[in-house]
Amino acid sequence: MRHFFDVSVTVNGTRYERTVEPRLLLSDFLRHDLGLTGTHVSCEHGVCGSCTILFDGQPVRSCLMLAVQANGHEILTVEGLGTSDDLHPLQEAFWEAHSVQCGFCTPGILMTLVPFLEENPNPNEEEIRAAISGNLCRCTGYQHIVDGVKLAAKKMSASL
Amino acid sequence: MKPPPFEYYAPTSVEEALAHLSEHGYDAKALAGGQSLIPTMNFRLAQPSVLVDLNNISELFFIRPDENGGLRLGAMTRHSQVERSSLISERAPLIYEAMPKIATPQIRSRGTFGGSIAHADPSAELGAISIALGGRLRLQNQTGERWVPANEFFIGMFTTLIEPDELLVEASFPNMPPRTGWALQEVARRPHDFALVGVAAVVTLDNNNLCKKARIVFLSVGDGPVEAHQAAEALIGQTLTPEIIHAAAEMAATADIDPGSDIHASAEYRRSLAGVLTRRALEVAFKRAKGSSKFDK
Amino acid sequence: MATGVGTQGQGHFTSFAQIVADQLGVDVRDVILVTGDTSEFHWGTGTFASRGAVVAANAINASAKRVREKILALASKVLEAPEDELELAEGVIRVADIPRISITLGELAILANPLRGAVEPGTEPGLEATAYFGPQYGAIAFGTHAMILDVDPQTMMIEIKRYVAVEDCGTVINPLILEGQIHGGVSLGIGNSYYEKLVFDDNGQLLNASLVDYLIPTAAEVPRIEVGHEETRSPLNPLGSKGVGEAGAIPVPALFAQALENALPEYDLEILEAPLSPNRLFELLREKEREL
Amino acid sequence: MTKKYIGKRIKRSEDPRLLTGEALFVDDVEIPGMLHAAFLRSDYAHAYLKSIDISAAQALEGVVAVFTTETMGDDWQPGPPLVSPPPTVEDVIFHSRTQVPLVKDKVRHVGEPIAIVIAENRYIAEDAVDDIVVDLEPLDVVVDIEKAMQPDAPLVHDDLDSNLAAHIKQEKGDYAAIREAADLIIKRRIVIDRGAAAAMENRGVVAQWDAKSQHLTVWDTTQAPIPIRNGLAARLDLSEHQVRVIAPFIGGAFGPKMMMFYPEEMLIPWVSIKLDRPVKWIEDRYENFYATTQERGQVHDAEMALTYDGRILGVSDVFLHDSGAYDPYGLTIPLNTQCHMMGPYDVANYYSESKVVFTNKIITTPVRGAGRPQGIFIVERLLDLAARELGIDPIEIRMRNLIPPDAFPYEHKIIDQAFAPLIFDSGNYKPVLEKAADMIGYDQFVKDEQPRLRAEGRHVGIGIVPFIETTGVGPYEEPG
Repeated sequence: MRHFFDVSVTVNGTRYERTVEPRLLLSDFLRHDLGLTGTHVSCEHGVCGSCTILFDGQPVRSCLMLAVQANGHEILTVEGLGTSDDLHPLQEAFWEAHSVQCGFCTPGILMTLVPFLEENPNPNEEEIRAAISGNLCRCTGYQHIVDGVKLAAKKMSASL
Repeated sequence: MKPPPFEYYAPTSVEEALAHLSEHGYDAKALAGGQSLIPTMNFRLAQPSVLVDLNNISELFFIRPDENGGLRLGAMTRHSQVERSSLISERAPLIYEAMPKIATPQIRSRGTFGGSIAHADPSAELGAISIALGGRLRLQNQTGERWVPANEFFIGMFTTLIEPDELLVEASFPNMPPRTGWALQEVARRPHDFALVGVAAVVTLDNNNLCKKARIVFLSVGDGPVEAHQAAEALIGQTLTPEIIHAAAEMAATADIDPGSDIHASAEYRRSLAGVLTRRALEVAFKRAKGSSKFDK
Repeated sequence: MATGVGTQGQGHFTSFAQIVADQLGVDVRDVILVTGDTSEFHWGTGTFASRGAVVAANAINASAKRVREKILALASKVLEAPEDELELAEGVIRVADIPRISITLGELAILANPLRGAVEPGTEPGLEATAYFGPQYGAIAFGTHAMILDVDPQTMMIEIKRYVAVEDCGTVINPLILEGQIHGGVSLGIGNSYYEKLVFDDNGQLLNASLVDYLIPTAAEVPRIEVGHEETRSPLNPLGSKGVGEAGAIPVPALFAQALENALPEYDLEILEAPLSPNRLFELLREKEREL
Repeated sequence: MTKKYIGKRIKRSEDPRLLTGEALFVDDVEIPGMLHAAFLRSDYAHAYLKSIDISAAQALEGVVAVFTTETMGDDWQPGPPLVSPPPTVEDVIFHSRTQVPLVKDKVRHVGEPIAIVIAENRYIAEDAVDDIVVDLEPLDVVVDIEKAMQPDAPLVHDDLDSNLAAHIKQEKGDYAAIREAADLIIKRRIVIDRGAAAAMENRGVVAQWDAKSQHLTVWDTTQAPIPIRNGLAARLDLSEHQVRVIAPFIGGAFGPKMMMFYPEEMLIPWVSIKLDRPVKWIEDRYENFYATTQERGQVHDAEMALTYDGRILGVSDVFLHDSGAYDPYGLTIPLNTQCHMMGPYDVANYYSESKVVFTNKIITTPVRGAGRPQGIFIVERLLDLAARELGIDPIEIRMRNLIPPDAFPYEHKIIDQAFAPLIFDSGNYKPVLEKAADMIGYDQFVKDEQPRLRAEGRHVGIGIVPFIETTGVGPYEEPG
């Protein structure tokens, strides 16, 4: 017997109301129920960081949360960060620094870094590496990502 | 990797949560941060038929000083709150120091202090630290509550004294006496991995720099946190010279623990690490105890 | 531009566009690549064995060259000027000495449309061409990597302090993308040296089938990689390129073993396996201690 | 041609879409009415399949279909070989045994698919998988490649005399003769273990059959869309024009997404036609460890013959290569290993013998490096040990053996993975090695820094390794 719950959640400023089974993972809800496929799913056991989103401003693994738990909360996904015509400064910096190869881990890394850079506007290399140590990337060896974060920090502090 | 179906309740008070637990007994699981439970369910290794979600119970989220200079933490306090708390850094620096070693930033956003302790993973830092600091845990059911010392709480792999109708609601830590030093030493493959071996040490010196009190607690060497009683006893009344520390570390590694083997480390390697890390932890703790004026009255 | 290879993050949308943009004198952002769609292209095997920069890139270069020839032939007729007096830049064909006599590529493309009677016997409609490239044999790239590491023989924990990679993969199309390829390869190589081993038990069960137990290096384990270049062109293809896709991963386990032996001369170690876990290092050191 | 762009650090045109989540990956494909697949996979590595009961799974609400080998009927066929054995080398043994869509009589590795469930969503499909009752009779298991070659080893493929999948010998010069003349022989057993490619994106296939237009569209995380189209057309009895394969943005591949056909890659389109519904299967991480190909497992008995002054006279090596349960990818990996075992060195005498071995493990196919790291590991390890034995500096012994710039094109007289002759087209190796030594500060480190750090009790070490990479290999025959 399947029972369902009503969920009302604000994602990227838009309010969504849906009915979900309690076991539906938040990652699947965002991707398949709301069509926000920018959040990627890779391990579904909380290690790789691909599905990182901001939940009430905090970076979380959306594969380790239930959609029903998002009821009444605010979520930011990569789609809410910037568009290809109007990139967020962090996205701009990632573009310039060649921080992207296949791009699969990228949204999760961006969402991890947004609150990190707010808290640490001028991070050093070690802090950056620690901040993204919960995000696996198989293409870049991380170096250009670290460079992108440094560049973003510079851009963002210059624009203040 | 999708969880099996379950019934779901999201109570807003401890009382309500306890009613659900009492009704469903062994079929129910309390859902705290979910950072261990949900992956286990995604692998379908755990298939609870009822989940009681604690995330809407606001009374379980707090970090408070207590009147004796100690600390009280609500069970649902998130790791990310703990790692940013000045009260924690002041009154329980060992906990503060451990936080960055606990999983990844994203896990710490969601994972909870009580959830980690109640899950009783033998590799978890907070269980060992709670024992090292002489912490106590408050368990509540519909009929009342009980306080359990952390060193009596863990009874086996993923097993604690919590009864199916009970909830861990709070942890409390006593004031750290003057001339107390602490350290946490770990070896992990990658910084956020479960440690191959870890050890928390807390030592208190008297005015003559003799060791008055010592506690050494390991993680990842047994079914739960493992206290090195013999090694700790050997330190009492001693000046903590390198030789004494070395001997105690050897005793901890050989007499106090009986580690197992897995794909990451053999028992022999774990024993060797335990000796090395205990020595290093005691050295740091001793140095801090000698140098700590912060807690001197 | 359409190609038969698929793309998995190698930057083909850009590096291939660079080749076409140079051949046709257009902005690199105006070159749009379609890959991995069989309705757009019908022949090809795939992206493997570091073939992108060698096989696909040279096919693309050849087809762009033919399109350039078509452009110049048609423009010569339209502008009534000999081909060798025409210039092709910024999407416009000009007569070199009389720049006001010009036509844009877009306008020229319309004139190449067969519906408008542009086709004469022996010519083809449109400004398009298809080319294939198949080298006789492979191009051999070369490189040298160097590393400095620090090992704690009490805990067996190893930290790579410095990493240098010098590559000679012939003509470089995009150094930024090349460096990224090397960084990623080295990162996998570090995994293959010290972290990543699939462990099977005697029953054929995989004991570390999760990303908790199968250890992929994170940003905290992969060091900064300093990249140097030398360039020896391949005579086997017009661009002179060689591949680099797998290069980063190739020397790392051998390099790691050499550096680790060098760090522990007192043990006279022989590392004859890869990957080498700290647990195995512990066993090797214990064996040596017993021998000594 | 003006070189305005070639050779420049141009930022990538594809990045804005990837940075904003706008890029399409296979799992992003949503089609109304789409069904979802999950597989029952074997828990045993080696077992006879006695019976399957799918009735409970079929009865589950939301389940549309369950297929097994039996219900597939005549559509069940083993996959085509991807690469055939080399025709030009004498005495090659090659037993082609390709993977099957679903287990028929015998399971050959943990994770091999036994049944496929099609349901409204993946959650229900996984529930139904749990409801399938399967009776497997476990057999002795072949895990270790050396044990696999022992005469009494259980057989992965019952119709063969042994677990030998392939055997190929390649020779240059006369190693046996030069061995007699050598001043020093370094001989070691060297083992390289398995790893995973573990691309961040797992594999996935979406298939949509349009019965009215008799057209199949397949989105596939493949490195090789055109061969997949051709193979699907052949297998499903369609013309190539009736099949469109799209490999959209792929979240990393590193080799295993070149393997074809994976069972799922053939089954999902087949099911879509059978049910006349769009069907999606997205591999999860757990499946990725059990169903996506892996690499590197080899055991070498290697030796190097040298002169007192460190000149390599020859290299000889006999190795076992772990193929896993099947060998669809032919000899690509062992050939690459053979081609890299002389490294960048001028080696006149070479003997290499490779035995490819069936085991009850996941299939191996190239993973970034593809046999090359193993070859380089062998030659460099032997050379390091020789340098130590002879008291020659590690850089110096390498310098003495590098192929000189005037020797190109340099022919090795063996064949590469494409069966073409192994010819080193061009190169100037010394400046590259010198540059690396210079950049890392080799001399300064060894003279000053290392002794200073050692005095402080630190254990720091330096290494330097030159290597080659065979790239851009030539004309390839299409599979199937």
